[in-house]
Amino acid sequence: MRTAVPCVVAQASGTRVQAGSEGGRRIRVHRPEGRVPGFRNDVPMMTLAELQAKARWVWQQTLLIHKRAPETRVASSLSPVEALVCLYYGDILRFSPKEPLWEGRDRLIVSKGHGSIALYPILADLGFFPLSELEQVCRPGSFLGGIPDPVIPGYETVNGSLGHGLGVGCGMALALQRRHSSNRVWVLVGDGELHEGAVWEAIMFAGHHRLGNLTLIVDNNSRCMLNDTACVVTLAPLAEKLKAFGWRVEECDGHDLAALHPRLSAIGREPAGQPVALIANTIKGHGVPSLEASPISHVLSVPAGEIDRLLAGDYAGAH
Amino acid sequence: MRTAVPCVVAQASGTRVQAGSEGGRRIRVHRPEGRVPGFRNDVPMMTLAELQAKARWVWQQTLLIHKRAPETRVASSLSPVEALVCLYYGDILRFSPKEPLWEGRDRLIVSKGHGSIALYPILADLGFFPLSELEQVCRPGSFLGGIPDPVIPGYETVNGSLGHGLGVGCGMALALQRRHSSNRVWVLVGDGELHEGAVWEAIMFAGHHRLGNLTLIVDNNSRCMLNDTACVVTLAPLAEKLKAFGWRVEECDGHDLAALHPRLSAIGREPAGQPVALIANTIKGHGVPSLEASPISHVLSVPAGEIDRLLAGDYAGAH
Amino acid sequence: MPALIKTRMRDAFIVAVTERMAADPSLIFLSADFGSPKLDILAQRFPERFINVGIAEQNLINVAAGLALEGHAVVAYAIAPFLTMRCYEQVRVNLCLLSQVRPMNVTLAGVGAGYSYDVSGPTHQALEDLSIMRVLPNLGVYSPADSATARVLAQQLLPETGIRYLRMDGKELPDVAEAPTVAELRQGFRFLRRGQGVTLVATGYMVHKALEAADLLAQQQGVQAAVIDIMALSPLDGQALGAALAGCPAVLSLEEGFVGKGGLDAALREILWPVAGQTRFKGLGLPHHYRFDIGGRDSLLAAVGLGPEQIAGQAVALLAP
Amino acid sequence: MPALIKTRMRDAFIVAVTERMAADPSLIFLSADFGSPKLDILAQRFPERFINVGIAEQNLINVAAGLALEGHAVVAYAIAPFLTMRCYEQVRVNLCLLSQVRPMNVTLAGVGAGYSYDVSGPTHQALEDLSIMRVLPNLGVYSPADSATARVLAQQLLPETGIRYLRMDGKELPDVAEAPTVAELRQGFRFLRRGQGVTLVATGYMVHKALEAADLLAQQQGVQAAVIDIMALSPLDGQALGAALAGCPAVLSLEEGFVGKGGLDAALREILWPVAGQTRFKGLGLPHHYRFDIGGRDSLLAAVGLGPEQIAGQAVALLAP
Ligand SMILES: Cc1ncc(C[n+]2csc(CCOP(=O)(O)OP(=O)(O)O)c2C)c(N)n1
Ligand SMILES: Cc1ncc(C[n+]2csc(CCOP(=O)(O)OP(=O)(O)O)c2C)c(N)n1
Ligand SMILES: [Mg+2]
Ligand SMILES: [Mg+2]
Repeated sequence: MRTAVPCVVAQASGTRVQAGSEGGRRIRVHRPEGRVPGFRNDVPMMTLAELQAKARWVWQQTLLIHKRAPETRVASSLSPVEALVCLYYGDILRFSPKEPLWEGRDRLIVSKGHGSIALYPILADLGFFPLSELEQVCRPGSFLGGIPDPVIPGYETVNGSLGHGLGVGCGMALALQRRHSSNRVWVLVGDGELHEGAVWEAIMFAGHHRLGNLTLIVDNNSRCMLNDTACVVTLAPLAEKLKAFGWRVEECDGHDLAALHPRLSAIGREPAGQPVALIANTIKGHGVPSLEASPISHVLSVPAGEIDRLLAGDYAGAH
Repeated sequence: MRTAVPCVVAQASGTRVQAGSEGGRRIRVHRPEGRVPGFRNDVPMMTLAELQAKARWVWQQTLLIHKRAPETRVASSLSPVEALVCLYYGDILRFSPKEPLWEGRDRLIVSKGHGSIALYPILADLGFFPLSELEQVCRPGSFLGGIPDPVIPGYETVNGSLGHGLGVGCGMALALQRRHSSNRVWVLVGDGELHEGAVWEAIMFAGHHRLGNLTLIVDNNSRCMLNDTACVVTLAPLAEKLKAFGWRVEECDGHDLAALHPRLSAIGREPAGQPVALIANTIKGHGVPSLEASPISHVLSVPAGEIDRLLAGDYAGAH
Repeated sequence: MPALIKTRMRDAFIVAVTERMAADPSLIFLSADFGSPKLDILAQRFPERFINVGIAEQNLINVAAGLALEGHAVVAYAIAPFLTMRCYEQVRVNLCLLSQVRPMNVTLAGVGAGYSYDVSGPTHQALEDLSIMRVLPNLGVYSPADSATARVLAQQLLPETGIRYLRMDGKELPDVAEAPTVAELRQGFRFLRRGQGVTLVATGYMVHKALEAADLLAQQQGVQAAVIDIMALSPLDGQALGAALAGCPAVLSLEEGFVGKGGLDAALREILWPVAGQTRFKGLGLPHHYRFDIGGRDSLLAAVGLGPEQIAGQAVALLAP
Repeated sequence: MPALIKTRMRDAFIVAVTERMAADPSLIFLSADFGSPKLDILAQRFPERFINVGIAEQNLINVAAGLALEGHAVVAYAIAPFLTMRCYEQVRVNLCLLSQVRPMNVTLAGVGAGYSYDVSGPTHQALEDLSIMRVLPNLGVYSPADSATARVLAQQLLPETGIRYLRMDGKELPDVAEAPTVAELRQGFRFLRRGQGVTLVATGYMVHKALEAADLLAQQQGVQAAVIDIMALSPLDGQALGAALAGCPAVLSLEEGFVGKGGLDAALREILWPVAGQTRFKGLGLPHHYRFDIGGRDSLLAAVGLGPEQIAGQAVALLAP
């Protein structure tokens, strides 16, 4: 069902090793054969290098969208690139581009909606909507706004107001559990978003109900809007907090696909007796020096000239 | 400034040892002489036995109020009796009955307002209002309602809606800190109240700002309205949760004055570098067998006859 | 008139929900740690479909939304002021906004209309809810006057896609009439009494006061007041109501909520505007402040001019030449 | 008319707050992780009195309440829909209710009136706030149309005991007039243009549209429309406004919020009711649903019939015999 993947920006090509391979070791990514009849995200198995190339492409596209639509929150959208690439291309999330609300899908709630513009190129690439739509972001008539909404195929819920996603995800996870579905619910939040009390109500609820089919990915870029989260209202020690609420907690570099992908992939296939949180330690404005350096990167735009220079340069070395 | 203490119910008399004494050892309660000029709660120093007698009196009065006004939440109001008695009679809280909003007072926010009817006899006994008012609870024209409000001398804030007190207390503590006041803010909450996300916003805020002049007393009677908190949405492990938010946590039997008073007293006099929580493990409906036994004690009333029998009997042995 | 047996709306509602749960295995009941003996029966009969989310109204709504997105019909039950105000933005975003894009079936069932929790103080009184819930798009706002209405509302609404708020009284009340018909529910109002001269247009508990006032008017003034029971503020068929009021020289609206703040009186002023020259209108409701004083509900209402005698007096004044 | 320099209300407001902080050492500024360059200046100048409470609107209000009880004047700053709706019950209980008993001084400063965050989608649009904030007792509700008004509102309100909500636009706008006088602020409205035939009564951004519509009416129809700027929905001196509108044959209200839901149009209908026979009235505002479509604010407004031409057309229609 997937459309071909046209490349708006040239992709780097890599040697073919299987996704999830770390260093030289080959780790086969679990393919949930037969788990759900009609598993539809027939993305070809990717090597780590291919995943990295895809991440680079998504990063580039995110910058290009921002160049055309400077209203988009670029720094916020660059930190979760790798997590989203893992989920969609790393054989983790089950989805169906031509039938976005396909019953057999895994549910991804992008609670930090403002910081998920990186998902636009991914959804377009996978065929949820035409790639040409990426040219229209924030333009009149487009459905791709500055903050994504459920009118976009592939988005489950209303985004923009922080702190809602995990509670809604709890309701979904409960429903899936009740009908013994093997589908999972993934919720992506920002670290600052964890200031919201509503999130802790949901964390408590999920822990109590042992929602093992629920995964929280914290895009832990350590900044909220006006400053470092540690300076505003600290979340440290975050892992201890979540554990004290009955969650299993994992933590890793959120930009290192070799570390991130196996974690997400394992979470996605292992049945858990409790909800799982992955703290993905990331950099806000990843790969854009001016953003990485500023505590108020959240509200910064990247000038078109700087984007051009960045796209001409080397992404991996940018930080 | 304090009025004499008339005894509506006969008080047990005890041998004169100083408050805070545990077993045979004599521990002098710290008297904050000169800390604030005009420290006004000139309650005479009490022995542990006197404190116990006072607690018994408050317990009896609470039942008598409930007998007259069955709308009051009696089970909820019996669990914090000893904590309130310690604060008011144990030389811990600074207050001024004739000038309830005296600048030099310590602030007590009774966030679990519904479950603080036990404070009515205390405030009356101390002279905040005439003891005769206790006859009027829930009657037209009285200011003593089923849920106390700040129209009652001695109550700081609006109560009835759960989850507000700690956040308001944070604001007060911040203000006191800013003007280098030695006054403290005490907030009394129910365990179920900790379900509210707003409380966790405040817990996070207090931890971040190291509000050492803020103390949270959790009346941990392990029940909310419909059931045991552990069955509804568990709070365990509560101490770990609070610690992970930067709080110092203490825990003790909330009915054992010999254990409770020294804790509260120490918290009240030791300057802390972080907010302090005391988890007072209590029994909902303490001393009333029918309430103690029922998971829905919250909504139960105690029939007048049972109250009469209880008041004739022995309180200490009731559970 | 039915017998004066007093019942609680929430009981009638919960019994109807229990019946519906037997018929619809998708229906889930959520409570924010709020209950009653009838609810215990429901919970015991359907332990798998009764979930107490704890004292967490925000999460109550969010979990309801998630379940609804997965095809469950959901009832979310709590004390009215907390259900409407503590989680207002959750209702807005995850129910009203989201249900504009994705089909959802959620019934917000709140107990404690107006002053019904009279000894619990202003935090427990629902004085703003009619106004603020009416502001939200894609949300039905229902305000039954009696158990019979609450029951048929439950029967009618629970099977339907949509989001709605049901404002229920906290006290035992007699039924004001036979259960409304489906057609009456659909248009949001019904006549309880036909009359001439003045029409009392009331909602919730004030319907009872309106009936008492109408009795007084008949006995003392010989005025046969018409009484209309507003069962829904949204959707309320303004055209039908306007037509029903056409030619009526005087209309009094009665609500147990702040008056002049976008509730029933505002709805009526809009409906009556075209005939404002011919029809006299006055909105009665609660004055714009909180009350800390204690007293029975009827004495609280009398203190703000909403006793039956006072209502009758207002009607007489409105009719005066 | 002042020059067409465009400024942001929040900047004018924050500059005025900064000045006030210099004069009043009790004034504390709280932000729910929401800022601007002008706020950076304030924060740098008064680091001890600028506190970012994080993305926690409930706690924003509660901390503000605690500080206010201790004698601080407090400004609480956030995005308008979150400031009003995410913590509605906190505002109700700990500000509106509590300040009825204990004196408090808190200014809720919200940015993003109406559609001003046009590309951020409906969660960021403040469409309900005028209606729902007007419902709360003991709360001032201010809706300035320009920076000059926002500035004097700050100067006027910050020293006063009380709780108030200030609804500020998110976009750069020209001033519509010289700053209002204190007397005008106290009565809540002012004439921007005198006229005859039709009066456009607008608030916030719609004041700009009203002025444009009045220009069109003058140019194209020879109608000199009067324009009234509603700066406060509470307190709004209804008697003075009624007197000001007396004899006016047609009144159009204009608000960037849901219409027919207890906002400006409801306030006007109540004020105009006694003269309803003589005065034609129509309330214009946003239709009762959310919008996911993207577009500049003016195109969003035009799409719902609130462009200047459309307003002028409505005025003409209202005047038609
Ligand atoms: C309820 C709510 N409050 C405030 C905002 C404004 N806001 C948008 S993004 C943001 C910062 C988010 O920080 P974080 O959660 O860490 O996300 P990041 O962008 O860093 O991934 C804020 C305060 C909002 N969108 N919703
Ligand atoms: C915001 C809010 N939600 C719900 C309620 C209804 N309610 C009153 S007391 C109570 C149970 C409280 O349990 P807990 O906090 O443990 O206090 P306890 O009475 O056990 O001390 C509930 C749910 C309320 N008062 N406020
Ligand atoms: Mg962040
Ligand atoms: Mg408890």
